[in-house]
Amino acid sequence: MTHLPGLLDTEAIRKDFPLLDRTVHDGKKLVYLDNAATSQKPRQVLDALNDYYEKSNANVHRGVHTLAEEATALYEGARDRVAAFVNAPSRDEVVFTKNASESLNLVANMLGWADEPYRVDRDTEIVITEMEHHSNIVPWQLLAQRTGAKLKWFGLTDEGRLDLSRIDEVITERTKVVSFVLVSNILGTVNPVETIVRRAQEVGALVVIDASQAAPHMPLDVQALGADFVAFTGHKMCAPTGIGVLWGRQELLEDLPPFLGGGEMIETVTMSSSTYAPAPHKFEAGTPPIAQAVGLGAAVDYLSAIGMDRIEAHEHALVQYAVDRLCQVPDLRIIGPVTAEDRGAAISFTLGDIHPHDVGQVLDEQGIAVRVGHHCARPVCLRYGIPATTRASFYLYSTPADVDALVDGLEHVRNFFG
Amino acid sequence: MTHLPGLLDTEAIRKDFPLLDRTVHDGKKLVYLDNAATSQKPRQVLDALNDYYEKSNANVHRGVHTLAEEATALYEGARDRVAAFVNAPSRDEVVFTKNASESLNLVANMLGWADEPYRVDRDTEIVITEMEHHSNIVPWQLLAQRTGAKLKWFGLTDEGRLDLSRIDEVITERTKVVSFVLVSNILGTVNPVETIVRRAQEVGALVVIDASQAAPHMPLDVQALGADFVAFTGHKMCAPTGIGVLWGRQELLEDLPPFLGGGEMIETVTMSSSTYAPAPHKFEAGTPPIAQAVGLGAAVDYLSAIGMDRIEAHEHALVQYAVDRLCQVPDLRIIGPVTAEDRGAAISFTLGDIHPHDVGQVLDEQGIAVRVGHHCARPVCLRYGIPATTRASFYLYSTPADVDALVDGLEHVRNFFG
Amino acid sequence: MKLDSMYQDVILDHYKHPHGRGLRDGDAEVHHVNPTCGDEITLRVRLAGTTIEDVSYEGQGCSISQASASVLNELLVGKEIDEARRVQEVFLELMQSKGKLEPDDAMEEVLEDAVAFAGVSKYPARVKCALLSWMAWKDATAQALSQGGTTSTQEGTA
Amino acid sequence: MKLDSMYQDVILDHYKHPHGRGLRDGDAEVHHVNPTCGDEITLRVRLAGTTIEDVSYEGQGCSISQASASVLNELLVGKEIDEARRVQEVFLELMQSKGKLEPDDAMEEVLEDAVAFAGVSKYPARVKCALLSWMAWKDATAQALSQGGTTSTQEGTA
Ligand SMILES: Cc1ncc(COP(=O)(O)O)c(C=O)c1O
Ligand SMILES: Cc1ncc(COP(=O)(O)O)c(C=O)c1O
Repeated sequence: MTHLPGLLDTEAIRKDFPLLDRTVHDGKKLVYLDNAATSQKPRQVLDALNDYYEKSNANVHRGVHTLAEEATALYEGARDRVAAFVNAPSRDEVVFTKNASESLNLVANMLGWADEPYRVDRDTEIVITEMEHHSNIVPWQLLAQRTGAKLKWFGLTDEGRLDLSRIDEVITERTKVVSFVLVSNILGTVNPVETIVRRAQEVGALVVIDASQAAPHMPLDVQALGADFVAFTGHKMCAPTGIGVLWGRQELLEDLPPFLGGGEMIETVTMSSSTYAPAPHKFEAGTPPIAQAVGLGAAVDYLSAIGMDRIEAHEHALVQYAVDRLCQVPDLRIIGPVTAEDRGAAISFTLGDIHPHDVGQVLDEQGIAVRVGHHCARPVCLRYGIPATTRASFYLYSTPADVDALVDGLEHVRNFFG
Repeated sequence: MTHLPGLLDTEAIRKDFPLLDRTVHDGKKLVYLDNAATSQKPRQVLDALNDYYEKSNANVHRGVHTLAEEATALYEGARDRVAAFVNAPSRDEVVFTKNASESLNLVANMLGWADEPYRVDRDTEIVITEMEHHSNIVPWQLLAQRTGAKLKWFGLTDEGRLDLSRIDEVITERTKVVSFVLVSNILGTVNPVETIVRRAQEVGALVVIDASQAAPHMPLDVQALGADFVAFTGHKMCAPTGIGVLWGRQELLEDLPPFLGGGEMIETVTMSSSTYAPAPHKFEAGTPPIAQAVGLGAAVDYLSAIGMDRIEAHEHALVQYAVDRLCQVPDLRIIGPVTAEDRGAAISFTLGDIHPHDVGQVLDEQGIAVRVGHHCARPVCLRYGIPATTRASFYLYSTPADVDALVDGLEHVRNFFG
Repeated sequence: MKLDSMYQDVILDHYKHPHGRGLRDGDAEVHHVNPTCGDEITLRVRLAGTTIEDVSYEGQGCSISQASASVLNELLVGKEIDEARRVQEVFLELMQSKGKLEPDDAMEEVLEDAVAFAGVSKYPARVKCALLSWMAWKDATAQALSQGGTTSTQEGTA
Repeated sequence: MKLDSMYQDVILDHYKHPHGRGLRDGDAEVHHVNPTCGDEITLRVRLAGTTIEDVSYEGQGCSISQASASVLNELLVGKEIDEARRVQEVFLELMQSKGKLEPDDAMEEVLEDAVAFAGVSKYPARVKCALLSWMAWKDATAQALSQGGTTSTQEGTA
């Protein structure tokens, strides 16, 4: 066993995750390296779900009966936990959505329907980057198409970093909103928030941060980020599918118009007009993902008990080790920073001219689960002139042995197609 | 024990629902009569969720590894099940959303952004009814505000039915869309679909049906309904929270523009423009509610195994019994049809001038869970000049003994405030 | 019986025989709604200098919200605004205590009949009912003071 | 080893030594994309009356999609359109069989090297790879016929 400084006690942690015991293909031990796509769930989260459904399940907010009060307390309690997890100044700034994609679409739609000074229209510009996940590209393309606003973006350097050399020309007085990813899901790059936020604030643009690959892996402090909105998604951070988060600054959530209309989000309704509840409820139309929020609350408790700083250190050590070992695999080219500095736990690479699909298939046969394709970030593949990548991504339960298995597996791939 | 013809074997069924064993307030047996708000979940559905998370959890659609293939097969298998459950001509007509509210907002937004002949704009009219749930009012109010279209609605008769006497004046050549509830969540009324659909088709208007209170309780056949879109929600039909369904006619789903943008819903993306995947994926941006869809599939299996026609008969018998018994409670006034014909399993009422909040509180103390308030259908309360109602609503596990407990409980309420 | 801790006789009394109900002349009028249940109140405040001369109200609601408005009228009419504000703050504190605050003599002296609402604080869904009229009063008083006496209507949330 | 059922030698051979690769003159051109993995193919069909004179192609993709295009070229060039369509249908049937169809002699006669793809049909995520060029060919042929020979580009989905 390889020992690296900073590693967590993965032997203990892995016991919490029932799925990690699984075998595939006739008894091969599963090596799960697809954490950037979704994480596995600890027993503690599954217990919280079962407890909710077996003991307290009811619709929230509108009942005086015991179950309804319990369900409401659990749901709103999850909001408190998430608010604390990201150091939100107020719990009312935490909006529950169905995933990060909805969170980002929510912001784009709010800004499209907003009054001045927020309104995005044909005289304004939207800025994103070339390393965004499709979920932080398409909503802005749609907004641009529908409002006539201009969509601009930061390109990438050969090293897999944002090219901010012309930042003052990209973000200008016409820029209404700048939306960018904190940690890239394909390149692994951690972006320089401060530089971008400073320039955006200079011109009075709103800042949206896609923290989908950050919230699971490092301490997240929305106040320290200085952004106006931060989006992330539950399923990548030990929580159930079906829940996402949008954090937004209180006065913005108060000023901006609603997105989806329906039950829960209203103050009073007549046939001809309605008034809306205060945030966060204004943005939570219909029966919310109650059990999923409860699960997210349990996930946040689980992660916090271990410590986000320790999880970050664990992954940092592992990425360092993985980058070093992968660099020794013949014909392997890392797409993204070839260092562990300012780098998250997802490592994309190509292997000679063996197509990632083939790489993934042969690895799978050995029990190693990696993701292959464009990882919902096709512009990055275009930028680096490749059709796709193979991506290995780690989490708190990943081990040096997982990295070793991957490296051995790649050797096998090379032989297979050699 | 009261025996009524047509009842299900509730003794056996109730064993499937762990929560129904619960007691409240120091050992009082729970009498759960809040099924129109949300249903309880059978063991079979919880097992499906746990199985998914413990054995096959992965992100869908983009992986070649074993878990990803299993998760995709489970998720898409749930789509097959739901398609069969509502007799959809094609599985590709089933879109998974987060709840019925999102489904309805999805339609409203598609029509707002659509090209002709579907486009809703200032020269067109939208028709709803006065008995809609807020989730089928507010999306259309927002659409009307944003496009300049005119919002019209059918009023209600004193008996709690739709007033269709002026149907030709309400639905006209200018009408682009007619959206109405199949079964009212507050009045219990089952609406005459055929009459409305015939008139809508005459003028070429699209028909949207809110089947949130129908799908859990009766056989649903989207082809027989003759509608263009049908929306419903998982949590009211034994499935988890966090999942809803929009069924739509294939050619409409093909022609209409997307709503949320992001991962999963694209065909190909460049920085400046994108093309979209065919339906249903076009409307499923981001990581979908995977586990919740699997749970919905299990719920649909569970309900189908019992038989939707038998569930309908069970509830019909129970509602008949409940209406009869409630009519004998002094000062009790049913808001909605005072008959079991064309009537769902939700019964709203007032009790003298005791406020529903107080009714609900005193019932809760006896273990009886009912809902009180405007039930997200405030215009109905305004229409009948009442601030709120108390609502008891039944499901496949409800029994005549539950009705008896309610009637006894109401007697206690009258004494308490007498 | 636990229910008795919420429905104290004092509360039921106020509910059945409300004090000062009905709308009379005022310096400011507000309309507040509890969106979760539809309870509504229209409330007017009339000031004479810094003294509360009248609080008149009309509304729809449960026993808790009705009784609470009645107690408010009884407690605040005739008081100086500053003193009334202190009463309102103590009442708010009690209601937000989740049943964990045992009113002591000092609190009882300030709140009089309103201490009877201590039991309601255990029921989160009902706390808003108890607070509806108090939030409306606070809002109306602020308006009466800032507008120097003009009557206005506004929607707000309890 | 199970993997060998997918990566048959025939397939790896075609992958390493593709037949007819490269774009040549054609009556119609299509561009198809597999959105789940980004595989792409540009494919041209040249007809001589009802005979397929050439199928030329260029693209990016995995061994399965590349080998499949090579096999297609080998199998269909020189065939009558109707016969080629029959081959395409049999191939589609095989690929959608989820590994449950054991190719018999009759099928082998029709599909020749293409029977080697039987193993791929067990892997749902890869079926689309194998079908990409075949769908493109079907589309291009339809266009070549309907347009009576004008060249065009269009986006489609495999
Ligand atoms: C008739 C009706 N329509 C729509 C809805 C909205 O469903 P959901 O809250 O799951 O979006 C409900 C339930 O709350 C309902 O009863
Ligand atoms: C960087 C990034 N942004 C956004 C998303 C979208 O998250 P979701 O699919 O949960 O909406 C993902 C994950 O897929 C991601 O990695």
